[in-house]
Amino acid sequence: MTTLDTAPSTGASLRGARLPRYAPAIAGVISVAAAAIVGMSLSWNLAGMVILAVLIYLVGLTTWSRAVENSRAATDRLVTSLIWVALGIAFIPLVSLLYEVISKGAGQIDGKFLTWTMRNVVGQPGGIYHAIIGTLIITAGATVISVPIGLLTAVYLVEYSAGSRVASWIRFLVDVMTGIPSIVAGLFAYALFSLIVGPGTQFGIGGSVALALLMIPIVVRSSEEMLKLVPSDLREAAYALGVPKWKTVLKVVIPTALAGIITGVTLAVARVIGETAPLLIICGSTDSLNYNLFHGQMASLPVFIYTSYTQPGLNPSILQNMAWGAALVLIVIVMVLNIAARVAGRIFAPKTGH
Amino acid sequence: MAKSIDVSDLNIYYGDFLAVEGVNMTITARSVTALIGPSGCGKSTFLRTLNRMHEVIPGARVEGKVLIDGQSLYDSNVDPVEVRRMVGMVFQRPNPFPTMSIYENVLAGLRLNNKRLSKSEADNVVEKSLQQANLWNEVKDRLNKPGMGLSGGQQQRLCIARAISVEPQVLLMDEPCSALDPISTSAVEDLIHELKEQYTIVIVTHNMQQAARVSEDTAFFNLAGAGKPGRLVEMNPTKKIFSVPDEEATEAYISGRFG
Amino acid sequence: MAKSIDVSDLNIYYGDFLAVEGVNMTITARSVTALIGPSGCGKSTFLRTLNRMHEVIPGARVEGKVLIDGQSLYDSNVDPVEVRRMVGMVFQRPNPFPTMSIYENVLAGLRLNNKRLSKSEADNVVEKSLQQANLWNEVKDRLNKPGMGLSGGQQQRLCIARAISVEPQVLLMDEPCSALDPISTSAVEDLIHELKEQYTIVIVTHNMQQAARVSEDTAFFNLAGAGKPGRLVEMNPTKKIFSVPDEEATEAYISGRFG
Amino acid sequence: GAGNESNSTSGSTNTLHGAGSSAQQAAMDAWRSGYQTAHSGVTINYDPTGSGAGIQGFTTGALDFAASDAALDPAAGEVAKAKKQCGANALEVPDYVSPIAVIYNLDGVTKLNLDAATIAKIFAGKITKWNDPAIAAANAGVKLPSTAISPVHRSDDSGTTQNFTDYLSQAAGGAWTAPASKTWPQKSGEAASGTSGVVAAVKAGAGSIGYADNSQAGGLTVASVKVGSAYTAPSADGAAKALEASPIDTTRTAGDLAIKVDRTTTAAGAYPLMLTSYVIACPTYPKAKADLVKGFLSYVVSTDGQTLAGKNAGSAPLPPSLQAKAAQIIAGITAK
Amino acid sequence: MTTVTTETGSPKRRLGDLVFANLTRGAGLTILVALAGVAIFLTVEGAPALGAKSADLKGHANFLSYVAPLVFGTLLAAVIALIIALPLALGVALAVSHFAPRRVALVIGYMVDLLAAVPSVVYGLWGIGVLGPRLIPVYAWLAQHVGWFPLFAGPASNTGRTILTAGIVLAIMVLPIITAITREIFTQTPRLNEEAALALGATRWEMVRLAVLPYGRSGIVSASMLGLGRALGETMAVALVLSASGVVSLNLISSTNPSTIAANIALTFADSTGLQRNALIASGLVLFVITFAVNFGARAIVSRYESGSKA
Ligand SMILES: Nc1ncnc2c1ncn2[C@@H]1O[C@H](COP(=O)(O)OP(=O)(O)OP(=O)(O)O)[C@@H](O)[C@H]1O
Ligand SMILES: Nc1ncnc2c1ncn2[C@@H]1O[C@H](COP(=O)(O)OP(=O)(O)OP(=O)(O)O)[C@@H](O)[C@H]1O
Ligand SMILES: [Mg+2]
Ligand SMILES: [Mg+2]
Repeated sequence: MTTLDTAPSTGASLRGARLPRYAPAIAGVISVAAAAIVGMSLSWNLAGMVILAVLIYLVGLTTWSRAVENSRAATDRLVTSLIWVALGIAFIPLVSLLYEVISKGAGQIDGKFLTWTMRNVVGQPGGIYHAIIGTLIITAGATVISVPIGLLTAVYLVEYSAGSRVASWIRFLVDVMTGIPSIVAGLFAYALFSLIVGPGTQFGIGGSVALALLMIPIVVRSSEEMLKLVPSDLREAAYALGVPKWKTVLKVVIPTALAGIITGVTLAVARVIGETAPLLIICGSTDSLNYNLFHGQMASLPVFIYTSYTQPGLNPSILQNMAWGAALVLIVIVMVLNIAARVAGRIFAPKTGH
Repeated sequence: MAKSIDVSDLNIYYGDFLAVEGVNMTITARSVTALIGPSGCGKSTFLRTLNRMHEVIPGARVEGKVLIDGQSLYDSNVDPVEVRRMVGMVFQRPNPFPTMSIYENVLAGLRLNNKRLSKSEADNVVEKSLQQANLWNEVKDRLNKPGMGLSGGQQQRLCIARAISVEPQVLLMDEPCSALDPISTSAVEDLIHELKEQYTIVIVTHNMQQAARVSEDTAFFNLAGAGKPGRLVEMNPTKKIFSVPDEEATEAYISGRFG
Repeated sequence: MAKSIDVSDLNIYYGDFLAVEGVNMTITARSVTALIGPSGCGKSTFLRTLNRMHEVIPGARVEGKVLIDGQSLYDSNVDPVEVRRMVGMVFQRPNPFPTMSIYENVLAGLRLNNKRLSKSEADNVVEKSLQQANLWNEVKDRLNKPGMGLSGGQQQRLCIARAISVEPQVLLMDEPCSALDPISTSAVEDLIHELKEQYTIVIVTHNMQQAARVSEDTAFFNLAGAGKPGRLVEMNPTKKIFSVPDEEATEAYISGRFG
Repeated sequence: GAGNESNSTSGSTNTLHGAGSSAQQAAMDAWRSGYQTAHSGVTINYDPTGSGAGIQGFTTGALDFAASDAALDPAAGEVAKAKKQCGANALEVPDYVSPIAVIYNLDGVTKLNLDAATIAKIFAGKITKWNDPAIAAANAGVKLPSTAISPVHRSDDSGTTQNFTDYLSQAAGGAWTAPASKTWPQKSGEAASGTSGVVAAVKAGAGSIGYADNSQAGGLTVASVKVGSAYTAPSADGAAKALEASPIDTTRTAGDLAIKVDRTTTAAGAYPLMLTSYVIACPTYPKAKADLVKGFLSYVVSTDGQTLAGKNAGSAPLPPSLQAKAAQIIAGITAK
Repeated sequence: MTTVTTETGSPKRRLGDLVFANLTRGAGLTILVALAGVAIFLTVEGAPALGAKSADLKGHANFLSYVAPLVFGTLLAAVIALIIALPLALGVALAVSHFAPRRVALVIGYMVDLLAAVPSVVYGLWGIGVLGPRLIPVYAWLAQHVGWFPLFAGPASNTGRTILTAGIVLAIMVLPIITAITREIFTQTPRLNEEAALALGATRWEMVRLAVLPYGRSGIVSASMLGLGRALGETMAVALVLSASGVVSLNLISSTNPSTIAANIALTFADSTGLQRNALIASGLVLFVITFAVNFGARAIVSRYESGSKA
């Protein structure tokens, strides 16, 4: 080492101080064992032992790494572990919730459940066909309203506004709109149609409008983010080919951002499809099938779940079990939408690899 | 029909920042003009004013005149889209359209300008353009693969193919070869030679040899000092610039003894 | 202490795609080795395996051995972080951290090592690194401005300053000058001359003259054909490569008569 | 289409829209189903939005009929508004009577006697332990633990709360000072939404006590309430008896059978902690609707209808005298 | 010398551009109109509540004293939710974008989507039926051992339906939103910057700190903002889970809790009439104003970051 006194001294050897590859596993086993011993001797419950094990793991692995490796590696290991712990914590409720919904809901689902309505069904299990159809129609209505408005607004903000004052107002108010509580959206739709159609009107399109109000800002924001991520190189390449701006936007910018836009729209749908409060106010509930978005009360899955659970009648278990079944169906519908969107997203995604 | 370009008293701004000052220049039709100068002196900036690409940067603006065959580029009734259709451009960094295949990338200019092409016409344009850009052999078996999957040099040649496929009358090139290997570079240089029979070409380059090889005229840009705007120091036939330049600074730069 | 590098039977993959095949190479300590070859032949790919940057691309992997001073780079108990600290890198495209000022960009590497730097030490490092990268004069009045505000060439020199500020033992450069003007280029070449006293330098370049000027050894990579993996055709002292290369292909490439 | 709906007519003119009392929902479901089954092609919607909304919807003309846990309030102008909407005095008859149970969750205690004053003090937070002397006094021989009492009330506005607080304010002497209200007037205790919420909260919390429609007390232990000198458990019969013992509000018009429930009755077997709910309609309807309204509401107050409600909703059938009067009023609905 | 100064966007526009530009501007203006509609309606319909008597305000003397405890509860629940959710969400997002192997990341991504797919009513049911009861012993323990701390003063709820439980449920509900957005931003971090950091010898975490987090900074703020917005306005889950008595209290674990504006509207709107309904709508307006204020603050933070990084 003649000239090296300026270079980082840790670089002397590549190897040297490094925990074995399976160090996390060792630490894991030790901390689980230690927690189990302590926990059992103090007769703790499982949750207590798990928490103790995680703490021992975090402290142990970090200390070990700090002793053997160096403080930067220790920090890296600590953060990595914390991230996995966060993941674990985040998934506890999900697992519990899914277990609950599936164990209570799966048994409900059969042909009758999916194809019958609740019309003339009293004191026995019926079906949720009317609610499924209602949810699909209302949400489709909301999507049809919100996607053009949202996407065009995003295009305006990213491509056309050029920092104008109107644009900064729109951007700002869209942010505000994301905070509109769903119940306020419901009140708005209720009042709107009370004025236009008549007081107390309840029908599906009202729900679509309320949900669209909730969807629009999400669509705008996510589309805006995605459009902004399109490199300006690409716009310039198109301009330099003599392509007018609007065509550049339609043919180059939007296709490049399409995957992200679709994902954003799906998230928006997922966000609103389970909304209960506005539909409770503006769509009402019925136990019969209604295909007409513009006339008559329309059932929807969330409202069905809510009313079935909170007003289950004389034999509560029947309707409450149906509520769990409907919850499962609702979740499945959203997941199917999600997967469809991912597939679509992949189809439209910019291709890079081989 | 190739066009000559006249630039007079051109000041170029980014917002309040004056990037390039007082350029007067005449670019001959059917010839190659090279722009050289140290990094940051405003070569790219100037080049982009020749097809009004400068103004797509928010806040960017110009003062002065740019005439193409006597027509002012910046007149209020001139459509920048028309300008850019006539004055093509290849950029410093390759920028193929990521959603399009190699084939579609080449055709993008025509397709987006609403040209209805039959399949065989389209095939012809693609093959011709890719061959001119010396890329055909490498990609002919994967024309439907995404353009982004190519290496940097391949991507740049794809962009050149895309620019020439619409047959512009002036072609602006901003260091088109800086990411290319010598083979591709010399292919592009050959291409430039071919194109200048019909087109007016303006090329920014850092490579003196390249400037000497391809251009009839060379313009030398320089910064008067740190923080000062870039300006045109000298414009002369390339032969003269590289042998007996008018300005001291030019000689210093070209010979590698600078500032 | 600079390090020598021994590569044996190296195959480099992107997923299932074999990009570079069967490389055997010895890189001498305290010298400059140039990698040349046509676009897409895998120079960048190979370079990135020398500091394990290759493996940050999902699916990318290598087979074979890379030894630095006899220590295997790909051993299971080797920490890639250590490797990269010891083997610095400058990329083809400039990549300053967009949220950081020029000053912070230069210091980014040192700050990671948890070095508590006094203000004056930091100032010294920044000035020294920027001066070595020939950027100091241009930016000394705006050290606290974002690094992204610089021109392409300035950005690249900033990245070089950032890489050398941590004083690595090996320095990998992937076409570091492709976006630089001749002045900056020759400054960087001077810098390379200075650095090779202490460091081992591997540089990818498209510029033959540059390879000839700066390097002791030159490795020529080529594609055996379209769709085939890249491979090392010849590695020899630069003088020999540029005068009497062993291989026909090398001579063809260097003299510009190719394939 | 749905497996069980051959010709769904939701939204056509053969449709009635009703809304209001959520307490009546189970009974309404049964009535609608019964009527729709017997008259195919008819759809009767009922939205359990709550009594207030039901009355409001009715007085603004959005609904064909309303159901309410409280009779139209003349002081609030509801009677006048309904009259204006109908063009004549609105009809109002009781159609649903149901005992409210005081439910509790106390390990080892299966039988509990409480008087109104004690209930009031418990829900007001003045009695906080289960072994409080006031409770012990009424439950000789029962081993009461020292568990803390956790009273559970409705967090949403409800007719059940209205009737429960009405009972407390009438029957608990001075122990309950707040007037009857559908909003829970105290700021202490556990709050839960809906009858099922209260039931669930009582089930979940050891030492809890709450009030809920008797039919939905499902599985929980139910306290007996002091009436006169005896302790009476909630039952349909008892509720009917208490209703019978209560006078009809004589200040009302002929078609208005509003009842002033006497919470302090001492009639043997009566259970005055109960909810009385009404159905409200107009005396005249457009031709297309008149028969439908008349037919459906007649069915509701008929013996069949009341029995069906008893079976499906656990309500008490109307006492015969009241039922006859109600049927007569509804029979008077005519077409315009 | 004639000097022509050209601004961005020349006077002459092509027809296609004109149509498209106006179409997009029209869409933007539609949003303004809709929002104005909401604000105007709430104001007009809520205004009469200022003259409401205590009978219409659940015994409160005036509208302010009626709405103040609700505002308190709304903020408390939302803040609890955000405090719990933000670190978890960032952890999950980083796991997906940079820490987990690709396959695992894909699975985690699906799981998060699944979490987002669960309707709020179901969270409510789960909160009452599963989470609340599980937390009873925790609350009892807290009341016993850290009861001196005002947040855990007790007496502990014996059903677990406290504001802390509601906050946890809300946290789980906003987690997918924050995760989805931050994950998206994190994965968009330019490779060039990540590689620059790695090539300087950064560990993975240091690379994240150096390249990923600064790049995603404004994204994190806006994601939290969206999360907070949802937590503030979430209705059904709170209405179901929370045992709300309308008190003002920082005690997180008792059965006597503040209510939230949204839950209060949901629970009493249907059965309200006249001035009561006006008061509820006015409280909706207050909620609207609160979300407005929160977003305003968040915007200010974001724009300060942005101007700081560009300068
Ligand atoms: N978008 C921009 N906004 C503000 N200033 C800019 C912008 N682009 C370039 N500049 C500044 O304008 C000046 C000229 O930059 P330009 O990119 O034209 O130089 P160049 O001669 O092309 O350099 P290089 O050879 O490095 O590409 C520089 O000082 C640069 O910092
Ligand atoms: N991330 C990647 N995924 C898959 N294939 C890649 C990737 N990067 C490069 N390749 C392929 O690997 C091969 C070698 O590419 P590389 O970028 O190393 O070439 P190069 O010699 O550096 O070219 P250039 O001179 O143009 O930079 C090419 O065929 C390229 O298409
Ligand atoms: Mg440039
Ligand atoms: Mg390369």
